[in-house]
Amino acid sequence: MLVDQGLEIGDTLSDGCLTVLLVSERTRYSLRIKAEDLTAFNLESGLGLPERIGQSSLTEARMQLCLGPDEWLIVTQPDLDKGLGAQLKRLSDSFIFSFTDISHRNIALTVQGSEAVAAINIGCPLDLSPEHFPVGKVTRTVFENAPIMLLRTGEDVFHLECWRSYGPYVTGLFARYAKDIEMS
Amino acid sequence: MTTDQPNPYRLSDSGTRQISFTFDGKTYQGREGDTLASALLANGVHLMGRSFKYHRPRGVLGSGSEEPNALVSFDRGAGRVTPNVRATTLELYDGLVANSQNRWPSLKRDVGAFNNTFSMFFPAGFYNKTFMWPRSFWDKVYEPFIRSMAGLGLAPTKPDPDVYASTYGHCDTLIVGAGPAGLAAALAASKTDNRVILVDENPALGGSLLSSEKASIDGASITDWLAQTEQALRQAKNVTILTRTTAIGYYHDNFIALAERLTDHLADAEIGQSRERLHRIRSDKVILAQGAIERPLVFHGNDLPGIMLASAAQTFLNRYGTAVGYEVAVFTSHDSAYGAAFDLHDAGVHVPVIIEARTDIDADLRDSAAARGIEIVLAAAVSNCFGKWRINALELYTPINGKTRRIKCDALLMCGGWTPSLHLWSHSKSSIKWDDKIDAFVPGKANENASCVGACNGDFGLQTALEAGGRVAGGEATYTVSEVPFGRGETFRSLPNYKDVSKQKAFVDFQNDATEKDISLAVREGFSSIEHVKRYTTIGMATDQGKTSNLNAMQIASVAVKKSVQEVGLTTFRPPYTPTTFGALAGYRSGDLFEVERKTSIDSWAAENDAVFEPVSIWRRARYFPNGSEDMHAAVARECKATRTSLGIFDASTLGKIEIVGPDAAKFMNLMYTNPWAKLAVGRCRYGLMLREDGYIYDDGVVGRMAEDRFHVTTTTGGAPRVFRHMEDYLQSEFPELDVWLTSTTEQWAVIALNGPNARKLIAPFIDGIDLSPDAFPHMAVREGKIFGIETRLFRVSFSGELGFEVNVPAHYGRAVWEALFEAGAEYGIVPYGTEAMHVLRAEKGFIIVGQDTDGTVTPQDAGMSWAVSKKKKDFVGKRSLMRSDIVANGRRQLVGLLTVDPNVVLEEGAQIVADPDQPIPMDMIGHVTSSYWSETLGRSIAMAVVKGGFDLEGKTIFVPMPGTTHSAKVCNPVFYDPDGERLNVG
Amino acid sequence: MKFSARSLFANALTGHKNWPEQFPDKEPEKQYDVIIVGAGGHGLGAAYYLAKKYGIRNVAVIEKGWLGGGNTGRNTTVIRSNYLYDESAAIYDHSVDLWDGLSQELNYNTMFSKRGVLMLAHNIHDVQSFQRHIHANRLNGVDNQWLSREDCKAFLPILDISERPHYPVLGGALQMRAGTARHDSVAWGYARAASQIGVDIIQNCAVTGIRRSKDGAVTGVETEKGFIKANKIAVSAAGHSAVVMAMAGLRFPLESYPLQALVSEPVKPVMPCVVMSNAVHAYISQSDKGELVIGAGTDQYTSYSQRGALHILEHTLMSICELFPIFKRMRMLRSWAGIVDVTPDRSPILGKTPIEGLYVNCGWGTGGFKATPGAADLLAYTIAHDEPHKINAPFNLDRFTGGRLIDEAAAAAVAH
Amino acid sequence: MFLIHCPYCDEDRPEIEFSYAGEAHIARPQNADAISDAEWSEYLFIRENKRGIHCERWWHTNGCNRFFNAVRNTVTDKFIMTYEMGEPRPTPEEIEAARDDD
Repeated sequence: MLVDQGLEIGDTLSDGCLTVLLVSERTRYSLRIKAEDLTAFNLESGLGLPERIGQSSLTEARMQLCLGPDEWLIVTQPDLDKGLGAQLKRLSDSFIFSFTDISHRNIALTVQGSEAVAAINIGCPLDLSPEHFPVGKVTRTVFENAPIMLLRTGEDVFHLECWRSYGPYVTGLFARYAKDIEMS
Repeated sequence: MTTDQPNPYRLSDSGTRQISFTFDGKTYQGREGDTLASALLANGVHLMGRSFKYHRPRGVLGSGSEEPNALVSFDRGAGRVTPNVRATTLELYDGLVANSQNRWPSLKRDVGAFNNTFSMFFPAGFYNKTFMWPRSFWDKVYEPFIRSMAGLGLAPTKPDPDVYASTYGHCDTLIVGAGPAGLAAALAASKTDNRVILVDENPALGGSLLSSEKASIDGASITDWLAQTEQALRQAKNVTILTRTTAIGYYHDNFIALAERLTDHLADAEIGQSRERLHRIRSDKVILAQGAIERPLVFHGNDLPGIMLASAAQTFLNRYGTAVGYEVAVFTSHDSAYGAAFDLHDAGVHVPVIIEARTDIDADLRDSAAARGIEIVLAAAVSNCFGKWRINALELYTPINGKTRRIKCDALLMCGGWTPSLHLWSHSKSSIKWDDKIDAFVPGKANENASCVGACNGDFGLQTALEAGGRVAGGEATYTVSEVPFGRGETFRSLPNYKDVSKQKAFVDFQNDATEKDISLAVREGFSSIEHVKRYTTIGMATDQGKTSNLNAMQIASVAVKKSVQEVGLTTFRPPYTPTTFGALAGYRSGDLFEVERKTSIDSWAAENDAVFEPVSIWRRARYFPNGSEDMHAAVARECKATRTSLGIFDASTLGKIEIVGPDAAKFMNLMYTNPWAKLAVGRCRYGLMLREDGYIYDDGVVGRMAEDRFHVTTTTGGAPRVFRHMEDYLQSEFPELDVWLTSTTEQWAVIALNGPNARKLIAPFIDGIDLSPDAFPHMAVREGKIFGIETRLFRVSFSGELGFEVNVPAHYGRAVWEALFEAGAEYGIVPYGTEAMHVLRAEKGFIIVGQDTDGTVTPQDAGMSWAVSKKKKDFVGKRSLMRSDIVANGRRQLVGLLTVDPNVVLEEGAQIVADPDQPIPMDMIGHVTSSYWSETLGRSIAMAVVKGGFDLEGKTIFVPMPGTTHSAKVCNPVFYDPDGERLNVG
Repeated sequence: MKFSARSLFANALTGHKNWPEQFPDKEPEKQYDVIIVGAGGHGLGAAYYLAKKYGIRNVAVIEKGWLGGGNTGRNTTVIRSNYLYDESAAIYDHSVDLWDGLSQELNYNTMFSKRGVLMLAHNIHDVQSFQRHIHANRLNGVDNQWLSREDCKAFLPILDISERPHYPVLGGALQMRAGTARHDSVAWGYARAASQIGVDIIQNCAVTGIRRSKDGAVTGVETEKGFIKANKIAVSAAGHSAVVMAMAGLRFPLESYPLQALVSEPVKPVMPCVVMSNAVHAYISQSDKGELVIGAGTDQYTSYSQRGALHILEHTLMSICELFPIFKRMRMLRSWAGIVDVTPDRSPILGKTPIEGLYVNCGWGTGGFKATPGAADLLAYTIAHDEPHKINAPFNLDRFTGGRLIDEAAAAAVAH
Repeated sequence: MFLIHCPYCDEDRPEIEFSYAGEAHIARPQNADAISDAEWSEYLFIRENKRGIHCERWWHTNGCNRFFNAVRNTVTDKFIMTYEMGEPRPTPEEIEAARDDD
């Protein structure tokens, strides 16, 4: 998917302690709805959007991520989860909300391994200890000069998204860190 | 006494490997674990450098990062030379190469030392008083001379091949300093569930413990206790230990910067291995256990090599097994120096005398000295020192009887008391207060969640430090300690000497050669603030930032200005604690990682097709596509011609895009843009003009209405982030009642612009679901459908004046669609064009580029775009400002076209315009050229300009004075080509 | 005592014991003709010119802390005048004219070094913008020339002109008459010269209020050392200008931001000129002591704390390392922050205020040092004549109402 | 680098995620056409620039994307409180009660 960005990662960067993989194609919708309409929206749609900023609901087919007081990112596996777009379109008859297809705007990386936290912390100023950033937590933040979205899916596993043109920069930073691990 | 054969001053063989190193071209032997300073001292070498101003010979003063004198150039190959490295912290490795500095041609024969001979003419601040006449000499003689004398070490000459690292970290407790207080704090904290980071600038944990052999803790020797402690801490999962790491600065909200040195101590530091790492740590609580620094005594001749702090000699002895001499005298006003004297004596060094400035000392000390046969002279001072490259004798002076006595020695230790290290504490804006008991400042009120413990809190002694450390970290630690009592001292603001003060050279700041006299002179000349004294004398401004000098200076100044030390105060502590490598502060962010370079999904095709690129904000864009050896001019002419006559293809993906969705979308658009939006039909586009609230043009772009409640907005490439912010700001702060949401979609879409009479023909076969006929799909319309089976938003718009389409496809398909179109376009001679041709094509049509033809001071009226400003709307951002008196006044600069009288002259962009070319300088400039190109289409040059009252000048001639020539040009309408827009329908 | 090589020599022979005070610290009199609030270079200079050029000697300069301790002593000492607009070029060039010869005028070596200021162009927009400046400067009689990439390298051999993706050097604008001066010496020199002709300098005396008569005119200042009467008060308080103006009931279009700077350890001469890169927000020169003097960008928020954030310095140093890879191993010795007062158009306000007898000189943002002699001279003129000189007349407060801004920053704005 | 409490995220977050957005509680005139140039320029340009307690806006740019208000002491740089956009300026008593700096 990212041939155009000169990115063909998918290989382990360093000896198992840090793996950075490009996530295959996903469908993404940015969904915006006022907080006061959420309960009714959830009831009607059955989507079960998480209610607080930073919360997520995760299944293999779909991630629903609450990024702002009125903002959700829904990321789906296109072959497992079809029809969301159509469903949202239908819902727009009964609710005032916004959804925009941003499938191609972002790319996603899976960052995993015992060095995953350290690798992300080279450029991300958040405290990623499990107490402060438990599994399931999601937020937009920064990775040095790149705005990113970070979701913890496991103790040592993160799902990181950024705008596609930031991909080489983000992976470039990981590659430098991997080299540090190798050489030390 | 046995000594190491190659190291005549090595008293105990530490058992480590013998290694060799080179200093000033001469090879010496040292031992693993040495610093350069300890190794040189073990070889009997004291002369290590020259001072800054007078080029006086200098040896070590201290034994750590406080060192002002022994600065060397550390050389590990091309581009890897570090100037001004303290020999006392430079860890020795096999093959290390270092050189002395600030001397020419050699350390012993230094031409610059004539400054010392004439030092009486160069007191502090001398440069203010001279070098003024003759006036012409300043630029040509004096200033170049002063500049040539600058600097200590040599400047680097080659790029540094090393790389650096950077990271963020978090903890509950950050402990700075791994001396007894820091270690005890870490031990206590390790037993909690806190995350602890313990940092120390030294390679080993222990701090002052490494220099105090004789003590014991809980029955264990210092060595054993340290080993146990380190093991316990390393086993604790919640403790991270960072050695060779300096806490350099304390910033807002407990944010601490640490610089970790990773490879300087390695004999084989590979290039590619990070040399240093910047840690940016946020800690809930900070414990500062940075210890204290011993103060020198200020007496005549106190800077000769061989004269050093007593604690330094003790450290060289106990930690490195090195004697700083075999005939070591001591001059002190504090008990702590006695421990150093006794350690040296007990190791076999002869201590001929302890010169005590005080009139009395404790009986214990007297007895201990007597037991060792060391003479103590009370109420005495050193009045002179002898020796050229190293002290060989001192002159003892007893003011009570006025007698002097010459005593041979090969080193002299001094101790004037101790200064708690308050640097980081003060960075945090926590207060300090004067403590009369120790004659030093100690911590006052904390401004952050931070504490000082141990010596840096003014609490001296091993047991005190250990227990304070334990307590501050929440433990109730008690320690059983056997130690030499730290004792107490007295501060002498001036030491007795029979010489007139003007004949003395008593150094306060060693590196900068600032003396007691300089402070007196500063005060005499009216520099009464301590900050003035610092700036006038340069005390505290050397590379050690006054670690050993500031307190002495302040006390001397307090006498001179007749104020208390509290009133005089201290100069501000400024980060970093010790000099910090630029590369470390840059961290990973160099080369490719210095800045993001954004590329579109079509960029790789452009690269493969020999595009020449230009940076536009942080995007890389194709500027033109030369054929073979074509230059830019030829390429652009060809690209323009092909577009006008047949078909050009252009990557417009970098344009910012924002999806504006919600029932109030049109209302919101009405507020953000000058144009009216309510009546724009679904499927139609409009050029949008955005102002700042001050009425000046901020951005522009084509907007398509995709649905009643959905707009597809485009922005300029560089403007996308600020337009998004501008919109969010107004939406959230001023118009929160609107039901509308913004989503950035810049990178969702790849945008392929097709321009030229054959544009429709090209796409027609590949489009599904869109009627492309001119009636069904007029200019300024947008449709959704498919191209090559891929979903597209197809805009019929034109930035060239030709029939134009912008194919938006999801970014992933950008290159594939581009390639397919390019291939199919072969039949029309399709030509890819870059930003340069795009600029020419739009200029031929008089379309503005925001940021080029406007500059943040141009209103829509000025730009001739009143047509884009709704007269009916009650409100939009910037509306009121357009009515301001100076905005509606006559004589504003207005955007016009220019046609040079000589059609072959292409004006320079930025060239200034005058009405009268014959006027003298300064000329009255009435405008400037904003855009200027050769138009292949028109066979002549064209230009756009902003000109004072320009709209009224149409047909008039203006002038552009250039060096050596003046161009004349006629003012015209800026639409140079196809003013009626007929080309939009050709094809 | 006149300063000269001769007096230095004579004093050396007497152990430098006979130098008089350069600027005695005075206790305030009850009344002055003019009070200047703020003893930085601008305020001290204005007092000097008032006394010297206009014969108004009953003048006090009142300073909250120690003289020269604000932005005068905290800046990176860059002096240049190659500004775009006629008004700016005139005011800064007037200053450069005064810099030339200031040492002799004051009998105090301010070490003005015309080493040249080279502003680097990193993209086509920079090139266009610099060309515009150069052409405007040429027709205004202000020295500024375009250097090609290769010319830049020839002028500054250590410059890296390789074709790197980020911020390549496409050329530069060079003002040869520009350079640096010794910041402290400027304040001290003006203080000494002003003192010698009767000006009182009163340090450690914060102004706490401005008193006005019933008809609104100023009558004096309340200070920590009591009330001091004066019918003319000039405020030249840089970052604190808004605070002082508020004492007179005036609200100003000013915001105060932290601005950081740093120096490296001293090394032998390597950087013969000043280099500025607006695109990466960094500028660098080498002091006569050998330190690389580096200026950073402002922090994003307003503050009076004289303290900035680390990431601003990180950004500055990564830019310096990128522009000058040979400096990567150099070490930062000291960093600090000043408070800069910034107007909406980044140009100063220098002139009268709506209050009779109250004058203001503020809003110099990051450019105040270079303007020191010019601003001081024009402020003195304005006070003495109770009307602005034609050079500072455009820099009035009214421009914000009508909209005739002098927006140097906007003119350099990056877009498209 | 400040640690800023985002009232929407209800978390302390590092300053580099935020953008400063100027003084808070400056109302955009509703009757812009009716007011004088001077009054309009007051809205555009005049700022408190307060030395001390300052109400200001921040944007959690790389976070929840919300603008919000903060009270900060510009002398100590300490944040005293943050609150959501649209909430009124806290009273001096509320600010005093929330202060823990001096």
